Amino acid sequence: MRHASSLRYVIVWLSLMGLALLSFLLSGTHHGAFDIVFALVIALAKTTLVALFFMELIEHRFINTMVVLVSAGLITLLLSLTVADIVTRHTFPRGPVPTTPQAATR
Amino acid sequence: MHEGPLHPQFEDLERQRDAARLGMWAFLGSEALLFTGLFVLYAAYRTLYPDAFAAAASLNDRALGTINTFILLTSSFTVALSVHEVRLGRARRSALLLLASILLGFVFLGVKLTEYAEHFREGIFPGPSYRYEGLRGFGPRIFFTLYFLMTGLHALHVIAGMGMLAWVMVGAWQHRYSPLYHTPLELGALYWHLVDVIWIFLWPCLYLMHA
Amino acid sequence: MNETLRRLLFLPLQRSTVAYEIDRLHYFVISVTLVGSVLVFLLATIFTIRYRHPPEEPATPNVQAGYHSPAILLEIVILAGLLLLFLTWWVIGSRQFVRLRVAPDDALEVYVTAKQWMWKFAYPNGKRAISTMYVPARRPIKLIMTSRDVIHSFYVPDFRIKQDVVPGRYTTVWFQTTEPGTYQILCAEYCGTAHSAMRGEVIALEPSDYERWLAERPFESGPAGEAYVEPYTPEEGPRPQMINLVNEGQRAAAEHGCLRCHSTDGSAHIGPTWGGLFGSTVPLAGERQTIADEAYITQSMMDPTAKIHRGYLPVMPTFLGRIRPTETAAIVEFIKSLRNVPRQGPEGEDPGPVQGRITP
Amino acid sequence: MTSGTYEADLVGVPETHAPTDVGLDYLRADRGIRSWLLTTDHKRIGLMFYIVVIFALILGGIFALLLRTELLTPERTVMDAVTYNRMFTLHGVTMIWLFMIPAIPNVFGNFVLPIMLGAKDLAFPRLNLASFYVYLLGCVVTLGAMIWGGADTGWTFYVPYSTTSQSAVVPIVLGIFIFGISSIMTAVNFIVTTHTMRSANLSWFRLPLFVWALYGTSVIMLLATPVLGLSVIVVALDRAFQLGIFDPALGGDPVLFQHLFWFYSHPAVYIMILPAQGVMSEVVCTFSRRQPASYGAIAMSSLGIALVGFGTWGHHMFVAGMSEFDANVFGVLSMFVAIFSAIKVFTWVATMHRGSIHFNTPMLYFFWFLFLFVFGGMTGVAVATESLDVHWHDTYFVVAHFHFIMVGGTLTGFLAAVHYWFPKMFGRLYSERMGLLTSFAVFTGFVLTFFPQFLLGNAGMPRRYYSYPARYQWLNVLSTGGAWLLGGALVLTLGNLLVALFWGKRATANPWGSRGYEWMTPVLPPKTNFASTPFIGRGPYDYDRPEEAAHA
Ligand code: HEA
Ligand code: HEA
Ligand code: HEC
Ligand code: CUA
Ligand SMILES: [Cu+2]
Repeated sequence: MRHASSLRYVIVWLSLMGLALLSFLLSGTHHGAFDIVFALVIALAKTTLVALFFMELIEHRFINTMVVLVSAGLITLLLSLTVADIVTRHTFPRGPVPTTPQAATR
Repeated sequence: MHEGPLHPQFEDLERQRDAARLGMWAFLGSEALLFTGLFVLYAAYRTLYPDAFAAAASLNDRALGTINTFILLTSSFTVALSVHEVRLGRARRSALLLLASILLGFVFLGVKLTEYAEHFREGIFPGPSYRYEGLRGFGPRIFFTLYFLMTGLHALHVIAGMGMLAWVMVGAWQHRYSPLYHTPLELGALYWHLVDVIWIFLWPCLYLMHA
Repeated sequence: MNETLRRLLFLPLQRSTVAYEIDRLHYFVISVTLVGSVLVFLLATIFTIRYRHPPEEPATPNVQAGYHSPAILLEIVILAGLLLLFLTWWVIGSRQFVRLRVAPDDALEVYVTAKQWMWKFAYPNGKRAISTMYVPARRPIKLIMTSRDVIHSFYVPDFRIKQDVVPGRYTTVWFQTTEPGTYQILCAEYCGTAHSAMRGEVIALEPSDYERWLAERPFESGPAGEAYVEPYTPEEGPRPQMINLVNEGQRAAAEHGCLRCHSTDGSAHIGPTWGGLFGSTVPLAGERQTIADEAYITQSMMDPTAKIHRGYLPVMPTFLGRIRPTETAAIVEFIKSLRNVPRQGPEGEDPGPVQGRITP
Repeated sequence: MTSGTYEADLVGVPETHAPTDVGLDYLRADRGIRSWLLTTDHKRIGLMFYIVVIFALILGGIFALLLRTELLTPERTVMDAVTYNRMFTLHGVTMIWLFMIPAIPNVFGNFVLPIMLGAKDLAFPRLNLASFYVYLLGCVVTLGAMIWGGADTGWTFYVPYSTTSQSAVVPIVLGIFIFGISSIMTAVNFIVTTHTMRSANLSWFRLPLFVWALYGTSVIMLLATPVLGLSVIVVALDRAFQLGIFDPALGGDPVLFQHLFWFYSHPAVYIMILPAQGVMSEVVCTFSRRQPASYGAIAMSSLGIALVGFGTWGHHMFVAGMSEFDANVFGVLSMFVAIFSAIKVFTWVATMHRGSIHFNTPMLYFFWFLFLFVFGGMTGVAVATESLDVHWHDTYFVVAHFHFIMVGGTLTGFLAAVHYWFPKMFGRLYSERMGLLTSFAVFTGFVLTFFPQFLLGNAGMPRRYYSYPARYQWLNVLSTGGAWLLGGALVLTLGNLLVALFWGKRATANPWGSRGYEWMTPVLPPKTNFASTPFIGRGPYDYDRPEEAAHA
């Protein structure tokens, strides 16, 4: 297996730094709900770069990519269904603060 | 140029290397799910206390967080280069690059510690000891408990990663690895990149999405 | 038909408006389960007999592989049918579920507080009750529930309703009884030592009786409201009988031997006196303290060593499983009624244990 | 076709080779206690797991019998409430983490997986040994905690009870964390082995079905276990430092813990059933002397269960205060995951069609499995029906559901495996008559124990109840009687096997006339399984080939 020149790593590194800078700058100004979207999209882009080039998924056997895809799918599942519960719960006022033994000793 | 040991259960070196890589990837998947537990708590509580979380995130120093991001990205880069170098047969250079990565790891931890120290000085502690007057209520307290859990667990991984890199650095320096055999170095690098990737997500969650 | 199936399956009475409907789905699902598993088992048995290995043949005969496509087709059809069946259950079940969760607008609201190990009820007019909830029959009732400590679950088998009661937030459940009667409440989420003793009752009264009950003096200002005490057992059938809770508590305390160790007049004894106990601040072993509220008193009966009154020996036996939940509530009411009895220690403090009588 | 062709297919495998080719068998290859304790031989590690796992089963069984004895009468019978509550927690923890999760994968998976792949060992033999010791450490920690006083939270550790309970919760959850590490190690090893250690020519679709089941199991172990580890560690930290992450008094949401816990624990139930299903696939093909009716269907539904199973955790939380929306999503996904199990069941039954059925003990266990798993599974679908679960949740109906699957399914699968691979593991034959008899007794005891619990649940008796209203008594008495019978039957089963272990008839290499790869090794496989890497030229269920040919 012969490898690309070190130039490739430099390019990836520079793009990563660029993306990080972009993310930082974007966070200085506010875009409402898009704050989160921008931040996450950029984070995903960076992850893809790291995984493909630094971690060399692009050259490894496909099964390694498969591990990443399955994990990512499960992470999304766990995050989305848990958050969905909170978002769609009946909006009762939060209850009175209970007096658990723990709280009592504080 | 040596090819590394072939363990008796394997038929050839290529399979042995594939096995090691896949094993590492599987382990990384497992690690990712470990962190996901905390990310789920973060996401859920952020949904419950959106404003408090945003306000609490502003208490983190965005500049320091960003510097740390640059540091980790760069250390990932040097680690990737070191794998590249060993493949070109320049093991000493590879070892030096690893040394650079480890040093960057120390810098990262140092920055993290100053941040912790600053927080403690202000009274921002995890759990019930939280007593920062500027921001009270449930939300900020949960935010910072999660902040310490997430960055703490991440720091543990940074330390573990540095240990691994140090191990392979010694190996590289002693020419234990060759272009044909450098699996341990590759695995150490993979682990370090995972540490980087996790930080890539911690950083926006804990620093950027602020009020 | 309904009645036969209900008895066959050991289901409780159907005493809420939704119970019958849910049971119908229950019959459907359970009969498919039974028939399905028996069919599968029978089929396997038939194959075993039909295709038994003939003893005279070699152990591993040459069995041909080929499968006829009709068989595969059949399997696909059966599977599709099964999925359709499951999805039908889901559709019916989830619609019923949403109905169970969303109370009608005109429902009467009762506030429920759960704590280890008792149920407390509060009515919009300020009236309160412990362990026994009175409601008008045939009217939708919405319970707005929260917990003071850990998670509990409000469960009335006769109504087919259950809802976890979570600390820190409100959950709701609703029901509408079909006729007056007494229905058991069980705690269905494990909540500690006396989880299984955390029972109570719903008493559905004729609306007119309910109005009368509601108009009586609110529970906490007087000695006590009136309560129906006998625990409900279906074999006995309802035996409505109104008893004064405080008197019942006194009787129960005597019967279970509490008064061998506890005085009611504020004087010293083996255990702390009950005079003036309720609402007082109790010093606990280990430099802690607590307020003597219903929860503390209940806990003292069920798990006496959990919190030890400072200066006393931990000799009180647990009464968990020995006193009925309604008696628990009655004893609590009895102790409450003694809240103004002066204590005979210095400065009206707790007089401390009697000396020289360590073992009861 | 001549037998010569097939001889070439299985180079290095057949018994016709002189023993010197392959060395001594694995039991005799090395001697001395060190050669066992420090072995990296997957077969020996499997046996070490075997011993510990059986002790765990007996311990959990003793707890169960004590529980049942207490439930003979509505109030106190032999123990007080505090003890009872600790007892069911210990029973659950022991049965799940000490016994069931490692039982089939780590004992039988370890033993036969490399052989089935034509490999000399697992990809990481030392990791395998480490997995055993980590598991042992977990046992020591948990058992220590039990002696310490045990926890009284139930195996589910729901907060805020678990963060406030006065019992030894921390050491128990620490033990569980350690078990988690062991699980992950095994999972990595199995996944990598299946991918990279297959002998040349052994394509994915020639893998024995047991391997597919283990593969699915490993995927779940790998990706679900860390979430459990995290949630129990948070509980432990919470207790140690009062972090209050889930503490409602500090604004926390206890239901979130349930999400995390069940994200592991629902998939974990498939960790428990998939290997048993794998065993059943082997058993039914061997004893019907028949190819599986559809190999692809069984193999793919193992993966289907593993993946879709991740999306159904919320069905444990219908009444927990979760939103209706989530309840509906989890409800429908539960319906889909059930279909994969149905596919397997139908395929097994179809496999028997036109087979040549031998009625040995493993096959009898397959029969019990078929009935109990289908019934238990269908009651799973019943409790996944949201409105019905409202009545059933946390009643004995649920207890009956999961014992039907875990005892009637997994334990039965374990027992089938115990008998099926007994000749291969120990080179002896057990008494078939006693095997069949004890199997009948196990089934009778089982049904008597757990069928009444369905009715108890219908009648509304909640679980984790130390005392119960008197109207439930007679069903409880039945159940307790059944439990004693079941316990006795299991002791007899064990006795039969122990007798066989020492005095049983010597077995031949392939007493069942199976075509599975593992049966092509000598009576007792040699230490490295094969002299040289075998070339596997046929499928594991090729019963349509002449005996001599397949056997070489
Ligand atoms: C090995 C363990 C195991 C397995 C495999 C399963 C399998 C399933 N389980 Fe079970 N379950 C548990 C162990 C298991 N469960 C445990 C331990 C608990 C309690 C946890 C606790 O609270 O302590 C529990 C609780 C539990 C609940 C929560 C109940 C409650 O607390 O209120 C639910 C709800 O949906 C559920 C559903 C299911 C479903 C849909 C399946 C499905 O996967 C079943 C699929 C199988 C089939 C469907 C059978 C095959 C069908 C056929 C062949 C068709 C038959 C033919 C005809 C009908 C014609 N389970
Ligand atoms: C693998 C899982 C498993 C197994 C096998 C069992 C087996 C049994 N269980 Fe268990 N049970 C659980 C998992 C399991 N259970 C779980 C998870 C819970 C929930 C806990 C909680 O609420 O937190 C539970 C709860 C539970 C309860 C409810 C307690 C309550 O809610 O109050 C009851 C009550 O009857 C019960 C009874 C039994 C009985 C009688 C057996 C019998 O089948 C036991 C019979 C076994 C023996 C007596 C051992 C003898 C064995 C041998 C001699 C070895 C043989 C070996 C070979 C042949 C190789 N169990
Ligand atoms: C063997 C003697 C004995 C008997 C019988 C007994 N108790 Fe007690 N009880 C004690 C002692 C001693 C204490 C103080 C130590 C402690 O807190 O456990 C106590 C404490 C209490 C307390 C807490 C009061 C406080 O000031 O802390 C309550 C309430 C209580 N008991 C109720 C009961 C009830 C109700 C019964 C009967 C059903 C009963 N006790 C029977 C000995 C007894
Ligand atoms: Cu309250 Cu169980
Ligand atoms: Cu489940």
